[in-house]
Amino acid sequence: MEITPEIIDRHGIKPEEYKKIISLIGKKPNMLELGIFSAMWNEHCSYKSSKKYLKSLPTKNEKVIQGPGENAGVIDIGDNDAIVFKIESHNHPSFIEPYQGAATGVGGILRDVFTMGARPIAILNSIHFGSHEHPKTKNLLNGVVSGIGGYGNCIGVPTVGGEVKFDSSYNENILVNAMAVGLVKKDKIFYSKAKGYNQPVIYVGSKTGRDGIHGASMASAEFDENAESKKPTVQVGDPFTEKLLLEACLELMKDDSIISIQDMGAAGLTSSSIEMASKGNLGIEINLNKIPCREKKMTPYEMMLSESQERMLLIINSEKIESAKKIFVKWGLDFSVIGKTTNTKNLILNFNDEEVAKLPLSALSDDVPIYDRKWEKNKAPLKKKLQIDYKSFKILESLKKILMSPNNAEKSWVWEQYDQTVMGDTIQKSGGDSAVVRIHGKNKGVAITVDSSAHYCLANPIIGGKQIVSECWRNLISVGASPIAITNCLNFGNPEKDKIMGQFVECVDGISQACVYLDFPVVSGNVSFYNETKNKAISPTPTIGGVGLIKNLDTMMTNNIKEIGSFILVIGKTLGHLNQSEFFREVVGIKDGPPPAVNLFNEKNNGLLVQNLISKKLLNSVHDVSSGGILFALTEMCMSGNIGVKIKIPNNKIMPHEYLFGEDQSRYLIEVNEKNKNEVCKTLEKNSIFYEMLGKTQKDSLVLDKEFNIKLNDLVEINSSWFKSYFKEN
Amino acid sequence: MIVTLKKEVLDPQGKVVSQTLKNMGYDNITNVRQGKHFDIELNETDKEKAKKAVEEICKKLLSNVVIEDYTINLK
Amino acid sequence: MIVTLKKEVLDPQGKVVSQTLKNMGYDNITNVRQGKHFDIELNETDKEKAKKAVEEICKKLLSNVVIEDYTINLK
Amino acid sequence: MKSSVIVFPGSNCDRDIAVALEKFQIKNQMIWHNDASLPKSDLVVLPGGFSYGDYLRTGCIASKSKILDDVIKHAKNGGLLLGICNGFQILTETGLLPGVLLRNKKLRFLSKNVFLKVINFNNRFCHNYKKKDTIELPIAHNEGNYFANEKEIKKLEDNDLIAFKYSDKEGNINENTNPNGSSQNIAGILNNKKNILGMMPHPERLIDPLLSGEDGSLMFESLIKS
Ligand SMILES: Nc1ncnc2c1ncn2[C@@H]1O[C@H](COP(=O)(O)OP(=O)(O)O)[C@@H](O)[C@H]1O
Ligand SMILES: [Mg+2]
Repeated sequence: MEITPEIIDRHGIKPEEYKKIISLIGKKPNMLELGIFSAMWNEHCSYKSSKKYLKSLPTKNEKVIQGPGENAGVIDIGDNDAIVFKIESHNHPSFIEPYQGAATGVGGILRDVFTMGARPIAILNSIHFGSHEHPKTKNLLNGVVSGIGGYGNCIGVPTVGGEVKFDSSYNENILVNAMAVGLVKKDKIFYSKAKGYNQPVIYVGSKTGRDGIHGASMASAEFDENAESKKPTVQVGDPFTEKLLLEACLELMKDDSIISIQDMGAAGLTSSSIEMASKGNLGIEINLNKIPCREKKMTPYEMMLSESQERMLLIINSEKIESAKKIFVKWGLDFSVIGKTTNTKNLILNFNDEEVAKLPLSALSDDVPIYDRKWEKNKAPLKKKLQIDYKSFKILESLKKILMSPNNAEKSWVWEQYDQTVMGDTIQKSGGDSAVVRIHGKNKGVAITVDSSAHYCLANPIIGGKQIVSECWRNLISVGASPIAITNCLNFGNPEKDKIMGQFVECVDGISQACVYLDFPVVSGNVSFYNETKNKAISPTPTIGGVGLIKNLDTMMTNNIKEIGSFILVIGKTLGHLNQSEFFREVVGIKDGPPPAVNLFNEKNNGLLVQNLISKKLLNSVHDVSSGGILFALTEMCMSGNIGVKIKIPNNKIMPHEYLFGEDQSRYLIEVNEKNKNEVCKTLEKNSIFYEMLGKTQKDSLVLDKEFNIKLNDLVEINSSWFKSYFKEN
Repeated sequence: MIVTLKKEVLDPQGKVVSQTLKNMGYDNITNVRQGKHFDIELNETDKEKAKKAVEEICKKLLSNVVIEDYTINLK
Repeated sequence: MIVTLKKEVLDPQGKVVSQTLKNMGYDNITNVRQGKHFDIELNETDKEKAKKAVEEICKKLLSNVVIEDYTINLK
Repeated sequence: MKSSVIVFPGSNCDRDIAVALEKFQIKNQMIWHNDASLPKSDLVVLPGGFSYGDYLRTGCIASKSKILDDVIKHAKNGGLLLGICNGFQILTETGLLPGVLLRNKKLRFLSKNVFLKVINFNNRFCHNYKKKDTIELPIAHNEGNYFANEKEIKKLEDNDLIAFKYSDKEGNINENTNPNGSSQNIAGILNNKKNILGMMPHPERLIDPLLSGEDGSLMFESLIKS
C-alpha cells in the first residue's frame, strides 16, 4: 500500500516527523512500520511535550527504591516491605464508553503494579465530570462508577478512596484517573529491562483481538465532532481473566524463572516488546504466527497495534519454560513462546516466513522527537478589594448550600459501589482524610489519598501545583502517617497551544517546589494531554496520589469527634482568603480571583507538629481544613462522630464569613480532651505554632454562638441528599 | 430486540460459557456469544412508527454503538 | 436462544429501563423486560440432534429453572 | 477441627476466610476446584468472590465444578458447609439451598456494613449469637437479592430455617432496613438438617477491632465450640 500524506496524518504523525523517521531508518517505512512509529511516537507513549519539564521533578530520597521509568514507582517501608504504586488516566475511552473505559483503566493500572511482583492491595480513583446539569453527565457518572467497581470488585482488590468532582470544563472531556497500590518484598521486585540474548520471549494472558487498535494515538488527539468515528478503539475488559493472570504471575514470581516482565498496556505488543529490549540494550525478534489470536486472519499490523487487555510479555530463563507453562495452563491462560532477544538492537517481525518489519530500536525509543514547546506565562489574577454585603448570606444557609452542592455532597453513593473491605486489611475506608490499609499480618499500614484542585490551578497554576501537593501531604498527616512519596497524573488540554503549555509548565513548577520542600518525591506518573473538544480545554487538573507509612497502627488517627466535653483547636493562621473558595463559588457566585497562597514553611511546620502530637497519642481526632474552610471541616468531623460542637469565633480582625469559610492553607482542626489540653497547648507554644481555641464538643448539635443551632441529623440529611435525588433513589 | 457485542469485541461471558460447555462434554460447540434481549411492549398501532421509536431507543439508550450491534424484531 | 425471567419474578432492570424511557419522553412504552440472548455455534448437521443438544444445554447450564424460561431458535 | 476452603477461578475471599479460620485455630486447607477429592474435613467453606467472573449467572459455573460432587456428599453426610456471598450463590445453584440470588433492587453493587438480626441460634454456626442477637457485618455484592416463591419462603419460615435477616441497629426488620430487596429481608438461610448455611454478609471481614468490629468472630467461636 502506498503511504500517502493522508495515511501519515491519520497516524498522527506530522510531516517533519515523517522526514525524521526516514532519515533515522534509512528507508521509507512500510504500513506496519509506520503504525509502530505512530504508536511509539505519540504523546501518550513518548512524552514528547512534557519530558523536558518532568525532569525537574524530584524523584529520589532514601526511601525511593524505584522512581519514574518503570511500570510503577517503589518505596521502602521497612522490614523488607516495599510499596509499589502508580496513577494513570483513561479519559478518552471513558467518555466514549464509560463502563468499559473506566473498567479497563483500572485493569491497566493493576497490571502495572503486579508486573513488578507486587500483590495489589488498594485501588483509588479521581474522577471529574461536566456540570451535573449537562445531559451526558448522569449517564457518564453512573457508567464510570460501575465500571471502576465492576473491575476492582471482581478481581478482589479493595477500592478504598478517591474523589469525584463536577465542573463544566469537563462537559465534553471527563477525567478518569485510577491509582493502584501493591505490596512486594523488597528483594522480590521485578523489572522490565531485558537481560541476555537468545532468551525466549513469551506471551501470556488473553488472546489478541481487533480491539483498541490505535488507542494510544486516540489518547493523543483532541476530540472533534467525529469522535464517534474513533469509537472502535474502545476495549472490553475481562476482570476475571485479569484475576487469573494476577495469580498466575505471582505464582511464577515465587522462584527466579522470570528475567524481565512487562504488561501490554497502551500500544500493546509494540511498546512492551520495544521497551523491554531497548532498556536492556538488546534486540528482539518476534514470529507473529505465534501470537494467540482471538479472530481469524489477523494481520501483523493489527496484532502489533491491538490493545486487547489482560496480556503480558515475559522473558524467561530458558530452562524454566516448561514449569512456567504449567502454571499458566493451570490458570487457563494462553502461553506462547513468540520470539527471542537478540544482540542486533533491532526489532524484527516475521510473519508467514517473511520479514515484515525491521527497525532499529533506538529510532523508536531514544530518538523520539522531544519538543520544547512555546508557552505563555499565566496572568495571575490579583486580589481585589471586594464589596460584599456578607449580611445577606446567612452563615447557616451558606453552610447548607455548600453541603448540598454536588462537589461537597457526601459521596457514599459512589463508594458503596466499590468493595472496600475485601482482603481484610482496610482499616480506614472512604470517608476519612486518607485511606489506611494494613500490611497483611503486621501492625503497620500505609495511608493513601488522591487529590486535585483544578479551580486553584486554573486561577494560578504555580500556586495550584504547590497547593495540591500540600493538601495531599496534609491528608496523610491527618491520619497519623509519615508522608513518603507521590504519583501524579497531569491532565491538560492541547500542549500545542501556548496557553495550555503554560499551564502545564507552571503547574509542574509548583508541584516540583512543594515536593522538594516537603521531601515528598515523585516516583511515578502519567501525562494526559489533549483533553480538549472543539477548542475548549479542561481546567488544568493535576491529580496527586500520595502514600505514607503508619509504623504502628495503634497511633493511627481518624477524623470523627470522639468525646463530649473535649476541645476543638484550629492549627495554623486563618486570614480569611475567600477567592476561589466554595463559599464564593456555591453561595456568592464569584469565580475569579487568586487562590489562597501556599506557605511551604508553615505547611511543613504545622504538619510535622500535628504528626508529633498524634504519635504521642495526645489527640482525639484530626481533620485537615481544605475546600469549604473551617466550618465545613468541622461539620464533617461532627457528622462522622455523631457528636456536636459549640463554637465561638476567636477574637479576630476578619469578618465571620472570612473566618468560617476562608480557604487559607496549612491548617488542621484537632480535638483534644481535657486531660491532654495543657500538654498540647504547651507543645504548640513551645514550637511557635499558631493556634486558636474554636469550641467545645457537646451532644448532637452544631452551635455557633449567637448565630445558629442545628441538629447533626439535619446536616447529615442535607449532605447525603444530593446523589440520591440526582439518581432519583427514594 | 437483541443487543450483541460487535464481532471484533471481546465477549468474556461467551468465552467462559463456551469453555464450560466444552468441559461438560459438548465438544461440538464452536462458539458462544452472549447478548441482551429486551422485550418492549409499545402502545402503538402503526408498525412503521413503532419500528422507528424502537430504533431510536436502541441507539439512544439500550446499546452503545461503539461496541454493540442490535437487531429489532417486531411482533 | 433467549432466556427470560419468569413473569412472576420481578425484573428490576427492565423496570429501570422502562422508567428511563418514560422520562425520556417515550410515553407509549407500557412494559420492558430484559433477558439474555445466546448465539451458539454448533458443529452438527442433524437439526434434530442440534435442537436436543441445545435444549439440554439450556436446562443444565444456561437457564435457572427457578426463575427463568427459555426459547430456542434454530438457524 | 479441620476445614477446607474451595478455591474457584475468580474466588477472592479465599485468603480472608483462611485467615479467619486460622485465627480461631481451625486447621485449614485450600482445595482447588478441579481436584478429584475432598480431604476429610469437619467444615467446608465456599468463599466469596466472582467465581468465573460471575458470568452467565452468579455461582452457576462453579456449581458445575469437579469438586462439588464431594462437597455435596460431605453435606449429605451431615458435614458442615458454609457458603458466604458467592458461596451462597453457588449453594443455591447446586440446589443444596432453595431459591436464588437476584440483582440488588437498586441495580448497583453494595458495599457497606449492615445490621442483622440473628433469627436461628439452634445451629452450629450461630449458637454463640445468643449473647448478642443483633450484629453488624459487611456486605459486598451485586446479586444479594434473595428470591424464592411463596411456597419455599413459607417452608423456610415454618421450619425455622432463616438464619439472618437485615435489620437496623435495634433489630427492627422492615423495608427500610432491607438493603437489596431480599424477600422477607433474608440475609442467610439453613437447610433442613441445619448443617448448611448460606449467607450474603461476610463474617470473615469483621474479626478484629481494628476492622471496626468483631461480630464475625462470634461465628467462628460457635464453630469451634460445636
Ligand atoms: N470516587 C471516589 N471513590 C472512593 N472514595 C471517594 C470517592 N470520592 C470521594 N471519596 C471519599 O470521600 C471522602 C471525601 O473526599 P474529598 O472531599 O475529596 O476529601 P479531601 O477533601 O479530604 O481530600 C474521602 O475519604 C474520599 O476517599
Ligand atoms: Mg482531607
